[in-house]
Amino acid sequence: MDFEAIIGERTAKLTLLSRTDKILKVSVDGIIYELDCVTTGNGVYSIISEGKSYDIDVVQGLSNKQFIVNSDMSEYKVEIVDAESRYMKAMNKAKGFDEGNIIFCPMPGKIVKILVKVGDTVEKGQTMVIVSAMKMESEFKASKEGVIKEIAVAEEETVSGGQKMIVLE
Amino acid sequence: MDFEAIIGERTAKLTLLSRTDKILKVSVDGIIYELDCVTTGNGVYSIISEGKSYDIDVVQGLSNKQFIVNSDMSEYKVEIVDAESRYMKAMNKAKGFDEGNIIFCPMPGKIVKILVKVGDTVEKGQTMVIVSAMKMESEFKASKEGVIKEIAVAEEETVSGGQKMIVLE
Amino acid sequence: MIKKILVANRGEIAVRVMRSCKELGIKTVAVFSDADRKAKHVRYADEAYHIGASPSSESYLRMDKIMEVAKRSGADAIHPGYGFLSENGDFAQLCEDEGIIFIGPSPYAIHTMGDKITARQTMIEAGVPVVPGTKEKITSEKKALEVIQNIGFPVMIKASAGGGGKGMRLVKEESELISAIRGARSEAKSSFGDDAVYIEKYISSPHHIEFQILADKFGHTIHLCERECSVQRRHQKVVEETPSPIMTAELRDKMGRDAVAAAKAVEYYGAGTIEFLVDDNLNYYFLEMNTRLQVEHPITERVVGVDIVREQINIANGLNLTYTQEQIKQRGHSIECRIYAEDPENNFMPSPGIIREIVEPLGLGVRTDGYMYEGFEIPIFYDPMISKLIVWGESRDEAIHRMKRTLDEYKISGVKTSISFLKRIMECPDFYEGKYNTHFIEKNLDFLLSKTNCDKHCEDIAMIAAFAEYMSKLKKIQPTTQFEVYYNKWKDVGRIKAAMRI
Amino acid sequence: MIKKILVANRGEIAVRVMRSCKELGIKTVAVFSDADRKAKHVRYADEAYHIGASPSSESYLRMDKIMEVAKRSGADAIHPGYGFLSENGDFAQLCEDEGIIFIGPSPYAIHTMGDKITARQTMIEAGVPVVPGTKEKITSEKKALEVIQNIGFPVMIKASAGGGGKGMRLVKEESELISAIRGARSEAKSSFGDDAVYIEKYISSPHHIEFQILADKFGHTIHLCERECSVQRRHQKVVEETPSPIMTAELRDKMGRDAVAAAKAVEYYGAGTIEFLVDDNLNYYFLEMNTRLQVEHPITERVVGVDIVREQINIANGLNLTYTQEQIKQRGHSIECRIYAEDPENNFMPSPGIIREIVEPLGLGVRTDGYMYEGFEIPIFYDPMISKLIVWGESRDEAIHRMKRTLDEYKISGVKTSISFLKRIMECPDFYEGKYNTHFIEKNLDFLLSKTNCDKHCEDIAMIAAFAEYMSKLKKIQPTTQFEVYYNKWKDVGRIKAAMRI
Repeated sequence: MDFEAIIGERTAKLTLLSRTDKILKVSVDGIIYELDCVTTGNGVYSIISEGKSYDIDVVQGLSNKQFIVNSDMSEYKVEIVDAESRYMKAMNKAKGFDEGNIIFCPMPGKIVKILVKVGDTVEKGQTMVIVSAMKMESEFKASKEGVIKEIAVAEEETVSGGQKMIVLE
Repeated sequence: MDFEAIIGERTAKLTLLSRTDKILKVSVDGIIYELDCVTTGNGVYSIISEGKSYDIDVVQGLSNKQFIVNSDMSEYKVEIVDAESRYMKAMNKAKGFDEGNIIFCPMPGKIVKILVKVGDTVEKGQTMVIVSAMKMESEFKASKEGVIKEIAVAEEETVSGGQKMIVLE
Repeated sequence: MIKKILVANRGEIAVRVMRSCKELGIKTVAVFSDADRKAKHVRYADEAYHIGASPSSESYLRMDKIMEVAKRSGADAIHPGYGFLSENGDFAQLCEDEGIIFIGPSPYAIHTMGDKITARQTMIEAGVPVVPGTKEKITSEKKALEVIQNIGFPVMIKASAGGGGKGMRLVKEESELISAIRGARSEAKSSFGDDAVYIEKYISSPHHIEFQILADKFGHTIHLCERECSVQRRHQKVVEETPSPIMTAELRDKMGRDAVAAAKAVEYYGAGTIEFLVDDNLNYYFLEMNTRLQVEHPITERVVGVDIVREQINIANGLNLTYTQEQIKQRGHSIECRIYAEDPENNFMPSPGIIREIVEPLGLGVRTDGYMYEGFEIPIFYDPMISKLIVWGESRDEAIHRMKRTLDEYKISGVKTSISFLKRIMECPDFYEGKYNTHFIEKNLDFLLSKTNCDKHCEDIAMIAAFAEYMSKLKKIQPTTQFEVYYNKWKDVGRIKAAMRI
Repeated sequence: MIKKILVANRGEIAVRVMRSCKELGIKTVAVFSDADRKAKHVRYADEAYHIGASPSSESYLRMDKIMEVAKRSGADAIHPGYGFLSENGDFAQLCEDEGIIFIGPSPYAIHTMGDKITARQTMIEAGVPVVPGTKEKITSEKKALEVIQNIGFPVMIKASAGGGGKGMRLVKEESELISAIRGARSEAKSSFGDDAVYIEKYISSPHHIEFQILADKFGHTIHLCERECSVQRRHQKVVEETPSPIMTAELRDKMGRDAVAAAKAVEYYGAGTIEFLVDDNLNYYFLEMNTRLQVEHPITERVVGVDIVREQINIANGLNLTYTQEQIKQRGHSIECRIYAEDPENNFMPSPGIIREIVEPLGLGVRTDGYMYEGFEIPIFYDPMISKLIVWGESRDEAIHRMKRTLDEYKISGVKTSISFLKRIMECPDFYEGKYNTHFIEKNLDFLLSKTNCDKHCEDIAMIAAFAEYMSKLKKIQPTTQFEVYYNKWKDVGRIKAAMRI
C-alpha cells in the first residue's frame, strides 16, 4: 500500500514494509528505513535510526491528515495522502472545488469587522475580515481575485481555530 | 440517590442535590455544600467553596470506587459506596467472602521468594512472600492466623500493582 | 503586618507574586474573569473570586469589583502586578481612601511619572539627563522651531499622555515639521483625549537600558543595577539581559546614581524602573519611569540575589530596606526570553488555544515563570505572553549557550510559540557579540526568520513520524479485526480502502 | 578536545550530564536497557544504543557492552555519573587501555580510596584526621583488644571492602567484642569475598559533612566548601544543605585544607568528595572519599556558582582549573530534597509505576533535576530516586520557606512519593533550628510520619472531589441518553441503578 507525504514543495512516496510494536520498516522515495519507533503517548515519538535518537512531537493540523511535526531541529507541516484523500482530491477537482478558495481563521479569536458582502468582487490583497485575538488585530486578505460566494461568520462572533470564514469563487 | 464516602474510620452520607457543568450541590452528613466545581481534566478538580480555592487531584486506587485524593493539605484514601457496591458487599458477606483475606501486591515488582504453600497454616505476622522492587525487598506478612487457600503468583514472576498474591482462609 | 494579599492580576505574574506570598506565610486572594475560571492563579491561590466577563474592561480593570473582593475577603493589601491597574494612580488613591495597602508607590508618584511632560520637567529639576528638547508643552509652531534650532534635526514629536507609539512623529527636516506637529496633536487628542505634545531630539540607534530601583518609605533608595532591553519588536521587549554588554562599572555607577535621584525626585517608594536611552557614545537620557514591577525583573533577581516581590511587600509593610547600596553585588549573567503564543512564520499572528503538551526545561541555572498547564486554554482576551524563560550563567557566553539548550528543551504544543524565533536570536552573530541596539530585530529579521537547515534525511524522519501518528490514529478509530489485519500485515490492499475512512 | 561523550548511566544524572554537554557543544550518546527504551535520557541524547536486559547486571554494569557502544559511536569519552560503574577502578582502567577518556579520577585513586583500610592509612600519612582506631587489618583478636584499650568503648568493627552497612558491628562493651569481630568477618567474607576488618572509635551522634573538591591533572586542587548531609534514613541521604548550620568560617577553612590534602594524597584529578564525621565539639574525622560526582552536587553549584560537570569535562580535556581557591565564594543558602518513589506511610515501601501527572514547581530560586514525564513507567529495576528538588534562598530561613512552597507545588501522581515526608522535615523544629545530626530521622520519626491536621470540613471537600471523579467516570462509561438524564437531573432513582454498573 502506497502513501504520499508532502512537506513544503516536496512530495515523497511512502511505502509501509512492516510494522511491529517496536520496529517500523518503511521506504521513503525508495530509501528503506528500519527504525526503532516507539510512542510515549499523546503524539510523541522516540525514533532511533542507526544510533541517532530523534524525539518528535506530532500534532494534528487543520485536517486529520495534516500534521505539525516538531523535532529538535525544526517544525514542519506534513500531509499524508492516502487512498481516501486521493479520491477526495479527484472528486473535488472534478467538481471544480478548490481549497485555496476558502479563507480559514487559523486561530481562535473574535471577528472585529467584515469588509465584504456576498457577491462582491475582491482584488488580490484586499482585506476581507479583521479578527482580534490577544489584543492584536489581524487582517485576512484575498489571495487572488474573486467573487465572495459565502460569508460564514458574523461581526462580534467568537471563532475557533480552523473555522471557515469566507468562500471565494 | 444516596451514596456513602469512607475516609479512614469515618463513613459519611453523601447526597447529590444537583449538578450543572459548574455548580455541584451536595450534602455531606447533612451539611449542604454548593460548590463551584470544575475539572481541568485527568482527575484534577478546582473547587471554590465560599471563596476558598481547593486544587485537588483524584487518582483511582486499587478498585474503581477507591480514590486517592491529593489536596494541598494532605493525601486521603476515599472510597465511594454506591448501590452496586452495597449489593456486592452484601453478596460477599453472604458467601463468607472477606477482602481482608487476600494479600495484594501494592506495587509492581518481582516475586523473590514464596515461603508458604497451599494448605499451610500461618500465624499472624508470619512472612509469606518477599517482593523485590527498586533494589529493596519487602516482606508480606499474614495479618491474622489462617490457612493458605491459594497462591496466585510464582517465584521470579513479575507482578503489577494491585495483583492478588495469596488468599487465606 | 500584611496577612492577606489580593493579587489584582492574572497569568504568570499573579502566580509569581503569590509564590513569594506563600514563602512569607501571607494568604493569597485571586480574582478571575469568565475565561480564567480554570487559570493557574485561581488554582494556586488560597481564595478566589469571580469579578466579571472575559474582556479586561469588565473584569481586571474594574476597580470597584476588585475593591469589593478585597473587603469581602478581608485582604489588607493589593498587589497589582504589571499592566491592568498597576500604573493607575486613581486606583492607588482608591486603595488609600479605603484603607487597603496598595503594594506600589504613592498616587502622587504614579501621576507625576505617568504624564511625560511633568516627568521630564521633574527630571530636569533633579539633574537627571533627559533627551534634549522642550521643557514644556508645545503651544505654538514658532516655539517648536526655536527649540529645534538649538537641538537640530532629526527630532521626535511625542504626546505627553502617550504610549504604544501613538501620537508620535519622527521629523527629519524642517519642511515636515508643521504637518508632523498637527498630525501628532490630532492623534494624541483622539487617542488620549489630550493634545499636549513635546519635542525631543531623535536618538538614532539607541540602546534601551533600565535600572531597577527599590525605595522604602523613609527615603532610603538603592538601585539593583541595569537591564539591557534593546531586543524589541514593535516597542515590545523580547529578550532582556543583565549585565548589559555595553555597560562599564563607571557608567553603571553614574546611571545608577541618576536612577536613584530620579526616584527620590518623586518621593518614590516600592520597586520601580528608570528607563534610559543610551547612544553609541554612552550618552544616556531619561526616557520614562515604570512605577511598578517589570516583566523582566527575574534577571535582576538572579544576578543580585534579591527577591524583588518580597522587598515590595516589606516596603509596603513600612519596613526599612533590607540592603544598602554597597551590599548589592552582581554575580554572573542572566538572560530572559519572553515566550509569546504567536506564529513568527506568519507575521507573528497571535495563537491562543488549548495547550496540549508542555515539557519545561529543567536543570542548572534555569527558571521558568509561566502559568500554563496541559489542557488549559490560553484565552483570546489577554496578552500573548505565556511564559518567561530565565537562565543564569557564570559568563554571558555560558548564559547564551544555556538559553539555547533550554529553548531546545522547551516543548509547547497546541499553540504556536515564539520559541524557534528566540533560538535564532541566540544564534544571531549581532546578539552573540553583544553588538545590538533597538534596531536589532529589524536589522536581522531575515536571519531570525530563516529556518535551520533540514536536509532530505531529516525531512524523511519528519514524514515517517507523521506517518506513524497517522497509523496510530487509524488504529484507534478502527480497532476491529479487519483493521488489525491491516495494521499487522499491511498487505491486504483490498481491505485497506474500507478501513481508511477517518 | 572531547567532541562526543557516552553517558554510562540512566535517570536524572544521565540527563543532567547531557545538559552540560549540550551547553558545551559536545554530542551525547545514551545507552539503555530493555526497561529504559522510552526513558528521558534516551530521548534527550543525540544517539542511543541498547545494551541489554533490564537488570543492571545485564546492562548498565556491563563494561564490555558499554565499551563496544563507545567504539561504535565514536565517543571519545565516557561519563559514568554516580552508582553503576562510576567507582569501578577496573572500568577506569579499561577506558585507559582502550584509549577512551574516563571522566573521573585515575584507576589508582579509585582503588586506593575504594579500599577502606588503604584509604585510612593514606589519610594518616597525609595528616588528615581519621577516627581513632586500627591502622591495619585486624589479624588477631588480641590485637583488637590492645587497640581498644587505647581508644575505649564503644567501637565499630568495619569491613575494609564494606559499604551499605554490611560487615559492620557496633560494640559497646568488651564481652561483645569477640563475637562481633567473628560476625563482621564472616559477613564481610560472604558479602565482599574479603574478610579484612578494622576497628574505629564509635562517634555517637555525628554530623555527616562533606567537602566537594576539584582537581586538575597538574596538581591544582581546590575545594568548593561543604555540604551538610546528616538527614539520612538507613544510611541514605534524604536532605542536604549548604552551608552547614554548624559550620564556622574557621572550621571550613581547616576542613577544606584537609579535604584538599586528602585528594592530593592520591594524586586525585576530577571532581570528588571527602566525607567527614563531625562530633558535637566540632572534631572531625575522615570517613571516606567518593571518587565521582555526588547526587547532591547541585546545592554546591548553586551556592558557589560553578557547573561541576562542566569542570569535570574541562579537567578530562587536560585543561587547567578555571578557579583558584580565592575565587570560590559562597552566596546564600541551598537545600536539596531527594524525591523517592516510595510510600512513607507504609514503611517506605518502593513504589514504581506509571507517572500519571506531574506539576513541577517553578519560579525564583528553584531547580529540579529529574527524568520523569507523564506516561513514563518508573521501572522496578533501579534506584527509587526519581527527582531532586533544589532551592536557593538568600538566607537559610528563606531557603526552608521556599522548599516548603515548592514541595507544596510539586505534584506527582501515579506513584507514591516521599514529598509529604520531606515537607514534614522542613516543618520539624530540630531541622528548622539547624540542630540535627545523623540520628535526626530516627529521633523525629513520629513527628515526620504524623499528618498535618485535616478537620471535618477538609475531609468533606476530599470526599466531594472523589465523588466528582466517580461521577465523571460513570459519565464516560455510560454516555447514553439514559445516563445523561441521570447526570443532569439526578432525580430519577429508578434509572440510576441500571446506570451504575461500572
